[in-house]
Amino acid sequence: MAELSASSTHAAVHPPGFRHQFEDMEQQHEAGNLGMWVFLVTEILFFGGLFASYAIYRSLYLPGFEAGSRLLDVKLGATNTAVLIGSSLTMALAVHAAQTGKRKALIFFLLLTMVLGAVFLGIKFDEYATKWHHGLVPGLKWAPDEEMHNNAPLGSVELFFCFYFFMTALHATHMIIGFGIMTVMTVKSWRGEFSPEYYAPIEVSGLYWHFVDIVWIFLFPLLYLIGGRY
Amino acid sequence: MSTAVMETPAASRVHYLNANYGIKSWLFTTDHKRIALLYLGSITFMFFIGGSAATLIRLHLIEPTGALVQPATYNKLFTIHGVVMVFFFLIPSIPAVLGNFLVPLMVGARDLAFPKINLLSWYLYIIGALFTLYAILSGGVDTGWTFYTPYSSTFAHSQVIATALGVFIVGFSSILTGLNFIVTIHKMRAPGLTWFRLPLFIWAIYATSIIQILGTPVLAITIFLLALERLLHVGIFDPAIGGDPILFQHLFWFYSHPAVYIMILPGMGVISELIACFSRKRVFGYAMVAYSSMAIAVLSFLVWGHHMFVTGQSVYAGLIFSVLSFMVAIPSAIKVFNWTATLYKGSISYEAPMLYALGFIGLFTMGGLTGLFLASLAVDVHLTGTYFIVAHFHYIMVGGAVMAYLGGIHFWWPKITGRLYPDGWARFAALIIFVGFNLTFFPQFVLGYLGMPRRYAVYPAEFQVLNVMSSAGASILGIGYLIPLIYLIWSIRYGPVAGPNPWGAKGLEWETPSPPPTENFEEIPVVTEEAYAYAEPEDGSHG
Amino acid sequence: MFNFIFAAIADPWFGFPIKPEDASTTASSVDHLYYFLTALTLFFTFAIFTTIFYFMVKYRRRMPDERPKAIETSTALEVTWTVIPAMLCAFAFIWASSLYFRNSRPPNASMEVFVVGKQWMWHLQHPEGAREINELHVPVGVPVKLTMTSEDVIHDFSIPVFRIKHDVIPGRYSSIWFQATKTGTYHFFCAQYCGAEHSGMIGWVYVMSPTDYANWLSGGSKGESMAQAGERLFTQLGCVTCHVADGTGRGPVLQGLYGHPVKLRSGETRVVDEAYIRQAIVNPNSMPLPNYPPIMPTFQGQVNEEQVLQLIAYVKSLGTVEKGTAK
Amino acid sequence: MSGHVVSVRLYVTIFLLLLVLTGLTTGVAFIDLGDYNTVVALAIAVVKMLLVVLFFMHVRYSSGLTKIVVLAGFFWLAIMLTFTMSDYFTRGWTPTPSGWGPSISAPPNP
Repeated sequence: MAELSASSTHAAVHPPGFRHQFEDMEQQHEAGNLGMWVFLVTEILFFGGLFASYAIYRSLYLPGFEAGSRLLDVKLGATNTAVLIGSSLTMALAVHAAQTGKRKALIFFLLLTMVLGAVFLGIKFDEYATKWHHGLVPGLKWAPDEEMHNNAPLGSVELFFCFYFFMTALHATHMIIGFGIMTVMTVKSWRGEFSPEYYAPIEVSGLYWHFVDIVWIFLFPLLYLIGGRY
Repeated sequence: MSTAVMETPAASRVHYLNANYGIKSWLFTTDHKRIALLYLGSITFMFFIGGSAATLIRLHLIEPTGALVQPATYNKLFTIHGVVMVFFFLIPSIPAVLGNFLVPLMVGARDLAFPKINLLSWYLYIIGALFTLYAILSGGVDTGWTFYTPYSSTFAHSQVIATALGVFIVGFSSILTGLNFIVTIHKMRAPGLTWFRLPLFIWAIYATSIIQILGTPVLAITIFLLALERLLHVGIFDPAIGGDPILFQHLFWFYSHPAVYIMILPGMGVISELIACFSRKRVFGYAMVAYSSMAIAVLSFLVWGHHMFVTGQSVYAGLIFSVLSFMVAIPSAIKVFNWTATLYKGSISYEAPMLYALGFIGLFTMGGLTGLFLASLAVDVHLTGTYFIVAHFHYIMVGGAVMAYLGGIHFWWPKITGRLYPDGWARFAALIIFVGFNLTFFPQFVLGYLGMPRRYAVYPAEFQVLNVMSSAGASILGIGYLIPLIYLIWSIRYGPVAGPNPWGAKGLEWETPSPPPTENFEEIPVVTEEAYAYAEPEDGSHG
Repeated sequence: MFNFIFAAIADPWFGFPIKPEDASTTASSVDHLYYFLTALTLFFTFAIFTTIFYFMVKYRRRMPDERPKAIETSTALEVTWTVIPAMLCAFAFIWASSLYFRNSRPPNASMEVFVVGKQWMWHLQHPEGAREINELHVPVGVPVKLTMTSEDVIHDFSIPVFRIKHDVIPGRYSSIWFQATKTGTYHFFCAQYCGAEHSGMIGWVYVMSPTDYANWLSGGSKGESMAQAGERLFTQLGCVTCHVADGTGRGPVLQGLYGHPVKLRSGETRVVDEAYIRQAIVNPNSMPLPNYPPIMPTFQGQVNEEQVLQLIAYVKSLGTVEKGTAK
Repeated sequence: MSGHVVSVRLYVTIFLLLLVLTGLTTGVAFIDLGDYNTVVALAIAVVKMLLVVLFFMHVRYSSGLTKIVVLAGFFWLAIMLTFTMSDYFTRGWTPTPSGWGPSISAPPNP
């Protein structure tokens, strides 16, 4: 990987995409990585506030939360998890393609990631539609039918669905933002801006996408599987 | 040590101010120095909005039945004073203005790691400020800057959602600034500049950025949930369906106590610089002061429960938070002792920045020690919710953070503008502010112990004497703050031209001409000596 | 001796009151800790100020290009001014926490008063039936336990002269206690911001001699006691149709229930205390019973907090009656 | 360049492992283990998270600084959780009797 050693003056030849405030590509790459990881830590704490409150209320109102969880469709949840893990794989393969300079594979995997992301969002909004139909949307349309009423306190079931919608909607918003990032990356890859020397943007958006996948990895068991489905 | 920079007159030399002109060159700049000035302007504007709310409050409290406004308007006044001062002045002031300007210079880099994100931070600040100004103009918000539920989510009839959105957005400006600093300090230090050769200002900014990164997102999610709850009339803090308002307080204070360390830590960094420069000595116990900054950053996340001793938080959790709140006071004490020890056998001069620094040490000691009253369970039961709390945090924030901010502005003003300000006026203003401050807030300690609650528009007559004293002090303090505004602006055009190092200070930022060129350094300097190496025998270094 | 010094210092200082009266048994103990911490603060502030002034004068810059010698940082000094503040903090912590635990335990034979905070006034009820707004009459020398809740937002019942205060949270009971030592009229405040008239929620505590208190109590409105008011509500709201004394009703028998453990459907056993009764009234199906269908409607919104307190007082009065004997 | 190139085969094996774990956690949810259901579900989720973080996000091959940053994120989340939980779980243990003490009516007339 030929890179002219930085001559004394600053006019050294650097690969495309080099930012002037850095000394060399190595420093820029590491800075980009560290920057994204620090951002992901803020996301961990951003979701963390919700997870902490969910954990506390779940321990305080276990029967209501289990009743609410039983109303969620585990099959859809499981397929969604598989879809998202698949998109994580395609994202990792995209980063691999960028590292090895295979432009066509990079574009293919980026598009595949976006397709899987779209499938995930499709399933998600279908779930929201069924919840709306059953009147399980706290605040907007809360009219749970009879069979659920008598065996669990209504207030805590409503609390459960508050958490269900807050957490999954926040996650879906992050998916949509990820979708936007992927489109930009696909366009840039299409224009051939990336090379084995300069593929940091792909790697950084990959980190973001994997993070969103990890959030769902925790959301799925905490929301869908605690219903005591036996 | 790179050779001394020749003293070409600033006017003929191209530097970051005259590199290019026009509104677009400012609104779309990615130069950290210009962004620092953009912040300086917007922060000073917000400071005077919060300050005018404070003056109206003090005028209103002259009479027990309220001299100026209706109680409902008074509630809006103290809320706006709180929100604007905390989120739009104290948190961004030193990191965004001095930090943005100085971190690349002190670290020996050409710019921050992510210049475009730095500009985005400023725009987020402006959008957040616009939301809050809209909230003020369209009726104001009357929930207090703490937004406690269920009042703020179900019972308040004011612009809570607009203010919540403003605070939500300005939070991300703080996060991105912190992110920028962490990556720059880690990855872009000049060759030879090891961690323990960094100026203590950089250590303080680094510790502050860690708090900004780890704390602000929790405030963002809490305020977001509050806004949702207010819109949907249902949510996780709503007692009607089993939600717990105390959970809101837990999540809010998880950020808001570390936030008070976001406000004071950069101030401590500035004071380390000022004390070292004006006593021409390396800061005593450099490593201890650096470690205490990091210790404060970590411990500040473990103490938030002392805000909730009487809110029905369990007694045993209160016990844990009380012992940790006592522990967090120790690093601050270490810093004060180290600053005082730095003066020993130094050669002290009393320019205006040094007066601000010495004032800071005195007032911060008072502020810090009164914190011990609030960490001890038995006394806090009597003092919480009273004016003792108001006095305590104003001693730290106004006596500490604002004095350090003014000291820092005065110290680096020659480097920022290339001009010197009239030192006589500056010293006079520093004394006025010190006197006015003490007159305003010391009576409030006594008011607090007498039991006068916070946020009262009308109060029993026996508290009037102390309130009038406090209002009198506030008028002096108000004037004290106006004086620097005048002579600093005056100095931009008429002030004597400043050389690259008017104070004879040590540090990479003083190696550049003032004002520095856009790319900061022709070629990145190599650092060979320790920080604050004033006692070097060879007097190669100038001034 | 100790009290003498403190009294001398803390008396109105040149005409300025610098501390509220200590009118309760625990007030002076809090004051002593406050004085210790004030002394600590003044000592350290004074020490720092004088050291700085001394250094500023002694080491002022005499020649413009003076270069002071570098000073080696001494770890011994660093250790001393870390350990000494740590020990002082530990001492203050231990004193404060033990004092807090001692002050927070009300004597068993305390007199009860129920406080309900609502947006911008305080309702106070004595079990004997006396009801007051923004006023509290108590006998001197008798420990009084305040049990408090809120109708709407978070308030905070604060009596400075007794050095006590506690937030009043909707949906929960919180309690504080005091034993007045001086008769007189003192302020109580709302110390947690609660809206427009937050500063209007000021009231008076009248500490009276036992005889005056007894006259006031009997002389006052000959209202029914809380238990009687609760019984009236019990029938008025139709509770009596299900909760029948001889067990023939659809709901559980309430006679002799108070204070005894009850097994819930989820297997958890809970003691029937005030919080349990309140939850049963306000949110009945959040605690289904094993052999009763959860058909009890919620009374949230139909009864305000004072009526809930009266119903609780009534159910407690049933608790003392032996099971099965109709009242 | 600095990034470590991971073989495609390893990616696919990690992917399959994640799918197996998803199936496992869904399956286990249908068996009544009482309280342990939550523990098992969380343990599997943590394992899946570690797989994604270490291999897909290359933390296993990256600098110590990145590892510290990741650990700090989870450590601070743990701080928030444990301290808030410490409040909720010890609320019942008040030193004074939780309900009202046995109340007496006003003192008898002297």
